[in-house]
Amino acid sequence: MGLLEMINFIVPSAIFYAAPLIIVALGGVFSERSGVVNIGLEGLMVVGAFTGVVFNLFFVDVFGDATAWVSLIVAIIVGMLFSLLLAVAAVSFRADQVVTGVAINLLAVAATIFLVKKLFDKGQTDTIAVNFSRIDIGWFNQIPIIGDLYWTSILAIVLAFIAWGIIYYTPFGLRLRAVGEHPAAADTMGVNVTKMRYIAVMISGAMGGLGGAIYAQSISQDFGHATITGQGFMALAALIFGKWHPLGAMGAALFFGFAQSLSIVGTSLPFFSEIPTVFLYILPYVLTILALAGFIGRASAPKANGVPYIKGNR
Amino acid sequence: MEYVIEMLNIRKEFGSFVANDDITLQVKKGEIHALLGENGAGKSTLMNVLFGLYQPEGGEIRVRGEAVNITDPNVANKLGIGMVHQHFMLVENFTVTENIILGNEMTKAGIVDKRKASKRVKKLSEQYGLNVDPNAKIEDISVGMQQRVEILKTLYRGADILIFDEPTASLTPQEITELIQIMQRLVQEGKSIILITHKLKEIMDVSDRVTIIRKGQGVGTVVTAETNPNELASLMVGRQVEFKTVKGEAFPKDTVLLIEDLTVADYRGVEKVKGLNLEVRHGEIVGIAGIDGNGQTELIEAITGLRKVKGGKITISGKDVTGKKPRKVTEAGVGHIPQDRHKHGLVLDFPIGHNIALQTYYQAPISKGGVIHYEKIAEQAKRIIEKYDVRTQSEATPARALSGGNQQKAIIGREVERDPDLLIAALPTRGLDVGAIEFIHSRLIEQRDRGKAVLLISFELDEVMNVSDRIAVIYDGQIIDEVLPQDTSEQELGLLMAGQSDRKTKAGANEHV
Amino acid sequence: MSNRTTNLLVPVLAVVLGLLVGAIIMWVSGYDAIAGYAALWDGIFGDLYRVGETIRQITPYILAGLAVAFAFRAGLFNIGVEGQLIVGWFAAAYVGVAVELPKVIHLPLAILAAAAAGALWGFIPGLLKAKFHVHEVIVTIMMNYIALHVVNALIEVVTGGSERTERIFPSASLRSPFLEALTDYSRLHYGIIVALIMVVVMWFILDKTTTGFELKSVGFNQHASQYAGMKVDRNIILAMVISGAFAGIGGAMEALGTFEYVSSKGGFTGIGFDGIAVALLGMNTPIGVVLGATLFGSLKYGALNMPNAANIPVEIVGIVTAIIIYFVAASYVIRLLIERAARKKEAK
Amino acid sequence: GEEETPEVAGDTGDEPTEEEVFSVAMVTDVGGIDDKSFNQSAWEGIQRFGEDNNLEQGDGGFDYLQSASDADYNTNLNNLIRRGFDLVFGIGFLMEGAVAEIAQQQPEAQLAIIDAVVEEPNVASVLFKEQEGAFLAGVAAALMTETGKVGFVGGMEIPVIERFEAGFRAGVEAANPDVEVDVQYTGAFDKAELGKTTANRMYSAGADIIFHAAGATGNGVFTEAKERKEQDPDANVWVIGVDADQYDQGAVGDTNVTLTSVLKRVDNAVYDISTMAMNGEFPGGETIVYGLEDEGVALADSRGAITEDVLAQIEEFKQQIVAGEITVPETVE
Ligand SMILES: Nc1ncnc2c1ncn2[C@@H]1O[C@H](COP(=O)(O)OP(=O)(O)OP(=O)(O)O)[C@@H](O)[C@H]1O
Ligand SMILES: Nc1ncnc2c1ncn2[C@@H]1O[C@H](COP(=O)(O)OP(=O)(O)OP(=O)(O)O)[C@@H](O)[C@H]1O
Ligand SMILES: [Mg+2]
Ligand SMILES: [Mg+2]
Repeated sequence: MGLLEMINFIVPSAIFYAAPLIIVALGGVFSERSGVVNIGLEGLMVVGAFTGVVFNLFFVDVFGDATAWVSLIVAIIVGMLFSLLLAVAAVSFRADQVVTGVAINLLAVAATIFLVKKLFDKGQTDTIAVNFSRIDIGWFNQIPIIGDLYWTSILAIVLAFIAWGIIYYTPFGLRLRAVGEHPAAADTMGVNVTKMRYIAVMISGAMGGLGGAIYAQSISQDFGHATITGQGFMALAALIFGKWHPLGAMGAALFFGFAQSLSIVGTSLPFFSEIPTVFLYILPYVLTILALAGFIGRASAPKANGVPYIKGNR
Repeated sequence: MEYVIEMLNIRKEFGSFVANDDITLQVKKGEIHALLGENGAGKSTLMNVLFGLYQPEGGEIRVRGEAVNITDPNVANKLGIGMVHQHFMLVENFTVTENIILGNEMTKAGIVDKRKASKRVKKLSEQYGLNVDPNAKIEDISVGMQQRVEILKTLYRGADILIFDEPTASLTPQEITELIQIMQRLVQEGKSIILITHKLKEIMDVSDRVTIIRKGQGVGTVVTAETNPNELASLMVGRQVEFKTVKGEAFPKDTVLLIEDLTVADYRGVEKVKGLNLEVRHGEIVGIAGIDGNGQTELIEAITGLRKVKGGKITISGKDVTGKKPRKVTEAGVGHIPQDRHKHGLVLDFPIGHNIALQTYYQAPISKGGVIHYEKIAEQAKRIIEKYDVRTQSEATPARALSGGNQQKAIIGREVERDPDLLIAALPTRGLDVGAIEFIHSRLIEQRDRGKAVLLISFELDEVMNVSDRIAVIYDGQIIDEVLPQDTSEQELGLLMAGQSDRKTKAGANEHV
Repeated sequence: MSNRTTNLLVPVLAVVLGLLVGAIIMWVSGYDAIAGYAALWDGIFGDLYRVGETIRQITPYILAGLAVAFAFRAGLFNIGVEGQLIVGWFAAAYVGVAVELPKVIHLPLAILAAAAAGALWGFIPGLLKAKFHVHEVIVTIMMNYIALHVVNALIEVVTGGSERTERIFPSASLRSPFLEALTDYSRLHYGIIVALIMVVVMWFILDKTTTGFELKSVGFNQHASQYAGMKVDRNIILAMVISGAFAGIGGAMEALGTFEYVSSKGGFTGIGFDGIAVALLGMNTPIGVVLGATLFGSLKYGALNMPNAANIPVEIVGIVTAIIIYFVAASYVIRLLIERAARKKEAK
Repeated sequence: GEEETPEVAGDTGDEPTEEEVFSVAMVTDVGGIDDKSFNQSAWEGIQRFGEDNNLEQGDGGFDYLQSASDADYNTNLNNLIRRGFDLVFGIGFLMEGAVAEIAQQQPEAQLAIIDAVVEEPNVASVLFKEQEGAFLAGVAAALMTETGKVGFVGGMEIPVIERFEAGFRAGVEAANPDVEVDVQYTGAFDKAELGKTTANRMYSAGADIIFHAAGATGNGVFTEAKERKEQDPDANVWVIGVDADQYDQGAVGDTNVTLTSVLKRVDNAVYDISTMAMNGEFPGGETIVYGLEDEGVALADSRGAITEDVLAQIEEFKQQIVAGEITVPETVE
């Protein structure tokens, strides 16, 4: 592979790999910016992937080619409802948010696989018939490098910029950040901390569901225990790596994607093909650590992140 | 009805503990009404009730004659009640404007209209002569400025009843005078003010009437013009008291602390201490007078090893401790009462007993061969709590649950009991009641009389004047002058602190060592 | 009602609630809940074999729980227990097969190797946190994947291309014919004793040593700790190292007890992640961890008997476990309920 | 044999199985009985055996247990033996240790293991010559490729998968030495995205047929091929499935990207062993290797994707292997 082909290959596949991570990480940004730690992203993704695939399988006759898109909407809704579990515990019940997140993850896997067994009576679903695939517009595909894109990738990037706009330029965003930094202050200013945190967590639910559904319908094309295996945690990493900033999270996810693709292209490079494959397997993770230690440095979380807000308590 | 605020027979409980017990407070329109009481008397609680942060268990609240039920700060805001909290309610990484408009933002096409907002903030701040920069980040502006932002927040919401909870506790003299002017202007504009402060002088200066509470109970209300500081003090504690720091002559001996043209940068890398020289001797209290932000913080942190030294030399009793780790410095015989008791002074989630052991936990008798003996910690804690009259249920109570005054007493006890050659006390009486202040001052003097050296950093002129034997004026990272309290007036000192020193030219050259 | 009784009641109620919800789900989806729980109970306590296996299952959970809890007490969130456990597993197994020595040397050596490997895996994030302020959560997540691939590669190297090492020499094994005979050929091994010793070790470090005092202090307030002359960086690294060592020993339990070998892993064992739940169930205290691990391990193991004896998918137990953890996390509500109930009583 | 129903130590009080019926059960690894792979295939074999001997699913008939983790194998094997099944299969090399251990503890029990060898008198070991099936796949690929470039996507680098690789390479070599084989392992069986990106790389680099032996990672290979097919219906991209017939996974509208699949007839093996055991000829202590010869491995119906003449040539190679004229290597040298 020549250099140009390599770039031509790496860039799109990096974006492709990153898309679900970006979206899920964005959800995390909202939740944690409001002060609710979200370890449950993995679980939310699982629920989204499950919903997407199952809905797709059952309603493909109804919606035809649009099925994949409709499934996304359904996954968003289900993800939101599921995230209510986290919201209620973390906001209303003053629960330890990390524990709750862990519980969410366990519950998501157990419940979805259980349902799959009920619905299909086997451990994984059939393969979906209608899925997302590359954009198919003549002129578009001619564009070098990015030509080889997916609507879902574009959606992810657009969402990142929208999230950025919302968080930094709207009243909602201002209040969101205030609630995550200094809830008492926001409270005395008449901002409803509870409401803000509920909304934020449910956004993360929606995004988690969306990301999971996109992953399942564009990559695995079925759902089982092997479908979502750690992507949610990679999204969590992306959100911290990106310093709780929407565009930062996007950048981090793209970085993962880049590293991942590089490790795959690697084999076709003279230098890489010499060294044992294990070094290629771990390349993405090592690169991430080096990047963090090297030039990214300290990431400072929202001050009130993980702290339940109790009126009149300092 | 002439009263804008009436709090009648208010009762507030925290679990079994009664913080407010049948307290009545009536505020007239256009007056400055002072609220006085010892630490933990229940002032903040009462105000938090008025502001809707706490719901009272009993009593009635009337605003402009109307009986009201203030369920949360929103309601208070709508009723025109604004509160300047003791611990500022500001989002550190927001701009002034963002903090002020938060909650009722003005928008253009769904986007926050920052330009318009900051214009309005600017206008408002000019109207009341607050001159704050609407676009500055909170973390970059001085405590005084932050407080003005708090005031602006209330004004922006059209409050005409303002509550100030210990507004002067963390201000420099200049800032205090300015604040007082601001309050007076506010009253002229027809606003009413409730002022919590421990400084009787301020009460005498600005307030029209004073309501005193003692241990959660209302003692009564007096007209300021018809009373005097001593009467107020006695009402506050419930017995005849005379708060006057008695202090004999000092007999300085050989040098303990010697600082030679020390240079220190702050966390941004900006030089804050610029070739500073200072000497503190056995048996004397040296007060560092200066306006906040002239390098005091960096100076202390450099001495105690909490911050890197860029240049110069620090020696303690002849031992070079420049750039040494905090523990080395401590063991060289330094005690440190830190400026920020919640950040450096205490592990708030630790029992107060552990906090008292924070400097000695690793030494015998508490620790032997890496094994720690908590019963020893408890013994020590009980002793110090007793001796320094720290008001707490037990040594096992989390530090967080103590009132600031008592938290401070615990820290003083911890540091003084180690009997260090040099005791550094940074703003040791911030936020404390007169009784506690007097107590702490006499501890410092006691140390001096026992031949120890004391370095006192304070923004409060009278504290510096009363307690120090020698005053070093710090300005722009240098000691620009040294004066003796007895032959200097507060005015002169104030001018020096502002950097207006006739002897300033000599400042660089005062190598008195 | 006294605080102690409440503290005891909360988890109990959480468990009851969890089982209740589980029953409802089974009932709704047409399973016989009674039979299901009978099978679960049977799967845990049914006979000596199962009791033995249950304890065997609890063992690694205790250590994973200790690892997470210990880091938490020092203010660190170690999601990397999974990876630390995997490298520990390999290290122990490798020492177990590489040499044959007298048991008194071989077994301790293998366990130490595991502890060292886990400690190393914890040291890296600790160092990065202390020196470069890199968030430990990301680094530990990355270290998990690295552990997985590196161990798989190492297995291939040391076995010359196989996916699984030989059985370890008996001299390195934690198995004991006595315990197996006692429990009707279960794989119960002496690991449980090792685990309980580690529980004591953690308790001792945290509550009896000067270091423990420092670790807790740093966990609460780094500024004050620095003011008090503690070496914050050193404590952070130390906390991660000790945490990793616990996790590594957890791996040794699998390598020297349950399996007696290590094989290439297609994915994570899950023990490390479950350790988070165990630790937090146990409120990050040593004793709490034992209880949390017991609950978690028993349910996990007993679950196997539900499809076996009652034809109910194991996932039901996963759901129940999740709900229990959820309610423990949200103990605040449960406390409220308890206190309400208590007041009502007093009123009467 | 059938007359001695196993006296299992600590037999739980399940009702004893009737003398004449022969009951059989299996333990799956974490994949489960529908992994579109050997677990599924094994379960099909057991079900067929059940039907042919009119057994019910459940005690005294046929049944399975799925494992949630590697630690569960022992327990599941034990549970089935306790329930009185006459023959219990452990499916997959991962169960080697567990089967060996249980076999020693329960000398009366009859066990069998797939894909591994356990030298115990009461265990029948079953191996497959994956390389022979893969060899034919290699032949098919070499003869069908238009670009002269084919790919192999592996999961983890473990012997079973390496046998597939070795066979595939050999097959290509034998059929057309000029055809280039692009081999890449993904290091995982559960990372579809890696499978997809790898396939993308290979197709982009000019390969037109990819053989995957990577479990769920292989889903990604299919996804990539299908996408390219959707984008342009006459794109020449093919996938060769593994273990079971993966034709259904390759469906794109009314076309299909599945060239064929390398079948591993675990079902046949399981059926065989069960029958032998039922007739009292349980091959305890023996290792039985299934290859092309005895339908243990085979190519799936290509449904017209492979041309007649190519099929003919494949058949020839098959005969040569069966006749022992060609011995397919198990490892890549
Ligand atoms: N949220 C709370 N929970 C429990 N006790 C509380 C709470 N808030 C206040 N208290 C207790 O009520 C008493 C009164 O506290 P308050 O803050 O009103 O005193 P204060 O007069 O403001 O003291 P200071 O002069 O130091 O500010 C104190 O003993 C304090 O410990
Ligand atoms: N959660 C809590 N539990 C117990 N007491 C509390 C709690 N929160 C606040 N307090 C007490 O409420 C009172 C008001 O808090 P605050 O921080 O104003 O104390 P303070 O005495 O004013 O200290 P300072 O003057 O240093 O600010 C203090 O006595 C504090 O100890
Ligand atoms: Mg107060
Ligand atoms: Mg106070």
